[in-house]
Amino acid sequence: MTTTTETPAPPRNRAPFPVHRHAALIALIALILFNVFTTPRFLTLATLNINLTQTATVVIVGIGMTFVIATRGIDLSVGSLMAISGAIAPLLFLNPTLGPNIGTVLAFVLPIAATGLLGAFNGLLVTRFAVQPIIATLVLFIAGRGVAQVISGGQLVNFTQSGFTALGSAKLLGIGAQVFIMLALLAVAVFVLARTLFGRQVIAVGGNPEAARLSGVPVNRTRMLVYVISGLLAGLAGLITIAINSSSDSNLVGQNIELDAIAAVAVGGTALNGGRVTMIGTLLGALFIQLLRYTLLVKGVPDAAATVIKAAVIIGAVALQYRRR
Amino acid sequence: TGGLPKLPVKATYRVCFNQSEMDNPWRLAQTASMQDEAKKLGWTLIFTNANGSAAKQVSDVRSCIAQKVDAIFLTPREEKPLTPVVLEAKKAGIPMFIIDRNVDDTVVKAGTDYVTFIGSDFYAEGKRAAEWMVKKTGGKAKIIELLGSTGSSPAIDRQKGFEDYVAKYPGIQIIAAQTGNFTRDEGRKVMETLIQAHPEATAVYAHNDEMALGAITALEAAGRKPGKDIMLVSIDGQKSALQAIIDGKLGATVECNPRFGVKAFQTMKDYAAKKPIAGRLINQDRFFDVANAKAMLNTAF
Amino acid sequence: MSQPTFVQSTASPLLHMSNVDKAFAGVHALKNAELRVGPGEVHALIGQNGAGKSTLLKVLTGVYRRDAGQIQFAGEDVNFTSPPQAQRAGIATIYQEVNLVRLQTVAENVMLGHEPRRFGFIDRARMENRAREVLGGMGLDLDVKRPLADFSLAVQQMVAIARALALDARLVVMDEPTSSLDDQEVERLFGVIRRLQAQGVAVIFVSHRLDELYAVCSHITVMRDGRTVHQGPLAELSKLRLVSVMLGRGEQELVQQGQTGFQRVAVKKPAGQPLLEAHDLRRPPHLRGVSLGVMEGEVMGLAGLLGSGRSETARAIFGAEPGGGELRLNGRAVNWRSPQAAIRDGLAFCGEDRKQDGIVPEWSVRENLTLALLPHLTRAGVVDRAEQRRVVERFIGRLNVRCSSPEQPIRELSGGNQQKVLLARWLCTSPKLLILDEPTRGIDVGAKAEIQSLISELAGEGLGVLMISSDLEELLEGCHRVTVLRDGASVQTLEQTELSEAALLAAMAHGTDPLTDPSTLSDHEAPAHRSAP
Amino acid sequence: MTALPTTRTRPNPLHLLQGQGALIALLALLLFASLRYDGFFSLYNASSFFRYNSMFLLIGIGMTFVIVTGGIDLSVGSVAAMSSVLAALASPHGAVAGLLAGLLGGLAVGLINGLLITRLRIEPFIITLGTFLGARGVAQLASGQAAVSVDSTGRFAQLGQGDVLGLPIPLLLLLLTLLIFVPLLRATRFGRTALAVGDNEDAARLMGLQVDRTKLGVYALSGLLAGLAGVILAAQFGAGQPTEGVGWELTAIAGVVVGGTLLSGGRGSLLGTMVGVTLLGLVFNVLNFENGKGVISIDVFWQNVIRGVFLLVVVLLQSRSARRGPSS
Ligand SMILES: Nc1ncnc2c1ncn2[C@@H]1O[C@H](COP(=O)(O)OP(=O)(O)OP(=O)(O)O)[C@@H](O)[C@H]1O
Ligand SMILES: Nc1ncnc2c1ncn2[C@@H]1O[C@H](COP(=O)(O)OP(=O)(O)OP(=O)(O)O)[C@@H](O)[C@H]1O
Ligand SMILES: [Mg+2]
Ligand SMILES: [Mg+2]
Repeated sequence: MTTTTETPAPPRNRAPFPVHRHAALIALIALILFNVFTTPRFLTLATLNINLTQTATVVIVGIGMTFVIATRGIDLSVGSLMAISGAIAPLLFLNPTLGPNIGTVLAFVLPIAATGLLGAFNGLLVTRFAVQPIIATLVLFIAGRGVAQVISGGQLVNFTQSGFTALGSAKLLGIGAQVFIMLALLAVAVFVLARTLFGRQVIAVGGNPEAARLSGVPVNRTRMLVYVISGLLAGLAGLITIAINSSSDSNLVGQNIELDAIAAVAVGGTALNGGRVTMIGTLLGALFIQLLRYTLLVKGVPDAAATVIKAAVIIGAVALQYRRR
Repeated sequence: TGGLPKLPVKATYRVCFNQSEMDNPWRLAQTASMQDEAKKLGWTLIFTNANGSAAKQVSDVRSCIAQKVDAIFLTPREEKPLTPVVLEAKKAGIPMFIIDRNVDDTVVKAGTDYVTFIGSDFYAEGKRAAEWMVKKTGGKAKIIELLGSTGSSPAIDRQKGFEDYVAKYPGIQIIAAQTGNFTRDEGRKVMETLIQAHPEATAVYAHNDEMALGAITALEAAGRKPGKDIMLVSIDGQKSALQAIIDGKLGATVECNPRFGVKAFQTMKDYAAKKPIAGRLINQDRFFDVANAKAMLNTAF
Repeated sequence: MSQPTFVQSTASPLLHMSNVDKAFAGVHALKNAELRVGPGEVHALIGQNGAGKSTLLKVLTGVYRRDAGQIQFAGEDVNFTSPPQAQRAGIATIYQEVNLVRLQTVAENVMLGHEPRRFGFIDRARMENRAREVLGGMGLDLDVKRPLADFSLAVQQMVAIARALALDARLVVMDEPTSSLDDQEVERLFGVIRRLQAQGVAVIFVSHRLDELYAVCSHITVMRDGRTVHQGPLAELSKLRLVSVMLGRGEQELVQQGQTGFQRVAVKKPAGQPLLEAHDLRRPPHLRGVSLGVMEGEVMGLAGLLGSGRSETARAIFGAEPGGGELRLNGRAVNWRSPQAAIRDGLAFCGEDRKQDGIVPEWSVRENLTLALLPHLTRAGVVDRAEQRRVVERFIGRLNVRCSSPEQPIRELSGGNQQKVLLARWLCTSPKLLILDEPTRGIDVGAKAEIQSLISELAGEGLGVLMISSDLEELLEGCHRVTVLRDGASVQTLEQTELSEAALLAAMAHGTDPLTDPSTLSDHEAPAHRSAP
Repeated sequence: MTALPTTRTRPNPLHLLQGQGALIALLALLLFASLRYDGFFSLYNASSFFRYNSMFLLIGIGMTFVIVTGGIDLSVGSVAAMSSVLAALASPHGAVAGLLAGLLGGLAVGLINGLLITRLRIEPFIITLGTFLGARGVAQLASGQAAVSVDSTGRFAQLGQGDVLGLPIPLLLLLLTLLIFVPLLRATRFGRTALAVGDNEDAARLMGLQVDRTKLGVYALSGLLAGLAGVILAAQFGAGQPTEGVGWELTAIAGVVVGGTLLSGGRGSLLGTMVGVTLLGLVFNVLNFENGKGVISIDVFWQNVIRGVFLLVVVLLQSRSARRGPSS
């Protein structure tokens, strides 16, 4: 009759090395090794500095983007917000009535506050008016650059205000200041996402919004906040960009950065439809894309071919993360 | 098929200016010059901005044709795509003036399809930059070239003008050429990388001033001394570039004057008055270097 | 090793799956599983939550690829790699969670993929007629042109069944088709199954309700831990023996336990304070005057037919869809506009649709379990990991959740175990009032008894419980009182002394049949719209 | 027994307008413009409007198919550019060769998108972001980084510049496409499956629908139509343009959404997309005419602001009516 068998504990084979979870890291290491062996003068402080400084703004914007994407959103307006903060700042630190000191301090505070507010506007559209994020932020993507141009009269503003430009030119141990800002923000973001109530709620909202709501997560407030964070960080990135160049060009500051940031987030391993989020991944993704660009430049690959190679490599790096079911 | 459309002599006109893009100081100066002059004359200027799209620019021109303006000033985004609409304007009886970049003159002809072309000679600009470079370096240099936007006619012609000239000097070598898209930010980023990969470089040729200014930032950050151990030449002649010459960082810049307003509208008035108009009006551009930069500073855009 | 205990006499079975293995990330879900179904047979497939029933069926239909084993269907070796292949071969499947497309009409849901066509274009009129015909054959008269989302979960389940019927299959697989149906609809379904049987179509029927198996099935396969532990005619197997085989425990051990796990009789009706009072809750068109009260330490039942507004009542109280009416908690008037507010005041709500409203699929058991408690595990905004781990371990143990570790993603758990984690999510917040919407839907007998006894235990400790259930037995044995809803209004509250099956049915069933009267089901703010961003 | 008030929607004239925020806005804008500007309602303006906007409308059709499956196709602008180059290169071999080259180029990228998305199961956003870059690179490589003239002796240019029965050929191509694609979405198994996939992909899979094949199909269609847009681009402007098509994907997506298609998938309307894309294109046209009035000269930079605000207004109109509107 029925054999009533004792149930052996299901054998737990150890899963093989999870390549998909470290795809960005593996890709980055591979690219570094490639350069170590083929690019002269690659292992220098200068190389490190160039690549880190050039990635800083993308990573800073990417941190905000990661928060937004974690809630299943997307923020196309970041580039325009950078232009707005970049357009406001010179009005403050070049303003003779404010004086250089007050002006400089205000130039750090007000533009970022303004873009934070615009982030809140994005959030409002997404939460109150239930507009899909890609469209909600498309509004400021278009209008925001116009606003920046109106603020600056479309003119390129040149300046040499050392207090402010230090943001772009100061160095510590041979590494630019913006790199340290980036690393500090990243550390905070990693902590927030992994360890704080807000961070967990962000991920819950992305994982299953209705379940989150019924479990007492303030879904709308959470989504609102991620857009504000994204706005604030874009504002800061805008300031860094103009500080490095000692000039503010509202037509160009932040152009196409949303694509770079989204690509970094995706290559890093964050899922665009919620549930899987990694902040470090965003850093690795951004570094990978930057190093790829560096490599193609150093190797003298012409622009057109470089674009094709970049596309293929990015898709390949993302594909590594997806296991077949 | 008949000649050019007629233009009556009037006190004021309604004219279109179809700009191709508005994303750099040069374009801004060009637009401002057209708008200021129209205001001074008391004319109505319909301004359109194609945001860098040739197709949209065609559609902009067409909306001007639909409004039956008196004349159209077109600064074509690209040569070929804007050619068909030149014929459409002619068919609608609206005289057209081409500014800055040209249209494809194998298909449409100045004097029969459009009135005239007013602008600079990009090839000559590249050549003038090369002449200075050869003279300054004594015919021995390793050059990094910062190209303009891929595929744009100034980038193509400025590259060709320069490279054709230096080809005659075996001591001059172009060791890297990459695009900086005519912008300061990209010019800087590309130069940061290139100077690190090619520390042996002794000179830089940038297709416009913005990229040259970005390159200066990058070179200084890399510990080089622009103007001393590395020579730079560029094109455009904007005020901040002249300032860089005065500061000893930029070697020279070839002017490419964006101030078309006076000349463009004067040409139109001449055309209405039936004066003969040449098919090609080339600007007399200046050349700025340490000798004249200070004096010319206030005349630059 | 488990040997089939009974070799079927049928010479050539319609379906024969043998030695099937399937592992997910190294964990075996199926090991040497076997399933043998004769033509025209109604075959019960039973086992505890996580025993591997759904997995076995998904291997059959090509949703999952098996690691080893053979499948013969209609005398041929088959290897379906995708559901369409199985469908074409004549296997129609109703999967465990309702899997239909909610924005499209009922007719389309029934006919998608095999619509009647004319010159390559879908012939809408014929398609709708065919859908109406199939539904009519099940005794349902629905407006087939309305989007599926307009109908309740029960109707959706019936539509899923209709879809399977419309395929004219030789084998219909039903994975827990009755879990969201009430007695009336279950009867209807049985009628359908018997007709299929008469037509020579075989049926595989999965259910945790043993009575249902005995009502329609002729043969049975019992699974435990991914293995087939018994197969044979059902009539030969007593209920007690069946449960004993399924759980792998001795029969004596089981005799001592009752039908459900409730111990209501042991705990006298509490003389506690009224904890929650609701008066005249309204949220047209679904709620049109619901009044009820829950005492401390009381299990209050909420009964009604499908679509009578029970879930809606729960959601209104919890602030998920706030409506009009008065609410008092401990005598104090409250007006929760969001679940967050209700939770802060000590409420908890475990909803009926765990896939849509419950789990965060990518998250681990640990994170899912503590989602609602998170604000309390937080110091200065930072989550206290150690405390979190302690809570998780305690509740995994207490509810006997089967998972490989607290870090296993919840989507990998079987349905019943997911439900336990969700229950734990709320219990760990130590609520004052726990609202449970169909807490034991889709839960095996063992786990069901565990959950039920847990509910009793908690009520004994002073927790107020408001329990929605379609299982009359559960209501009768588990509740101190039961409020009955009909058409969105409360019609009667039965005291403990008045509780009987007859009394409940009488209160619930008066009036129209809600399934066939479209007006009672009509609904414009259907769930699809609510949850769409 | 209490009878519940039936909540069924009765056909109500007001209901017909609900969910039609974009259509109302379009009609209002047309009325306003035709009263205010001379020459706005001229045949010339109308036909040149459609000559240009037919490209976006075509892309919008493909995008609608992609979006109803819950996907997105960011590559369309680059694909159009690439196809314009391919068409121009092939045009010396005849109009048909040019047309085919453009179409096949677009189809190829669409197939690559579809294959990568269904095989690797990567989000469409990422894959098409990749081909957005890739197709642009191919366009530049194939063109030698400069515009490529189309053959001016053959009939190829007619595809963009010609008229038949007084209607611009691009518009006719668009109408022809609609004639095929509207029934394709509404009344074929492919179309219904596409909607089902967007509604609930897992369910569609378990229902035995051909999910992967359908997804492959919609991306192929989107690529094909972007290719057709590229052919029109080359023919109309006499040149294949490797740098053209920047931002077209966003225009198309905005038009699709403004037209009432759910970005999350499962519900969509091609005619709505036509209204949406037309509306967004009309804003440029109207702004140009307004400047021509010479009453107020709208500063260039304000034009961007106005466009953004206009999009905002239409989207808000649409989102409010969508929430109130009937559920079918
Ligand atoms: N996609 C998956 N990934 C990992 N593990 C899985 C997956 N699907 C099922 N499992 C595991 O396989 C085992 C069998 O699950 P299955 O869903 O088949 O159980 P079941 O018998 O249908 O249970 P229930 O009665 O609760 O529906 C469980 O331990 C479950 O955790
Ligand atoms: N979450 C919801 N949002 C909006 N309407 C709903 C929701 N759930 C159910 N409905 C609709 O409200 C009416 C009442 O349904 P409700 O779910 O409250 O009844 P129920 O008695 O709980 O039945 P069931 O057993 O199906 O859950 C039904 O017509 C149903 O279609
Ligand atoms: Mg199951
Ligand atoms: Mg319910």
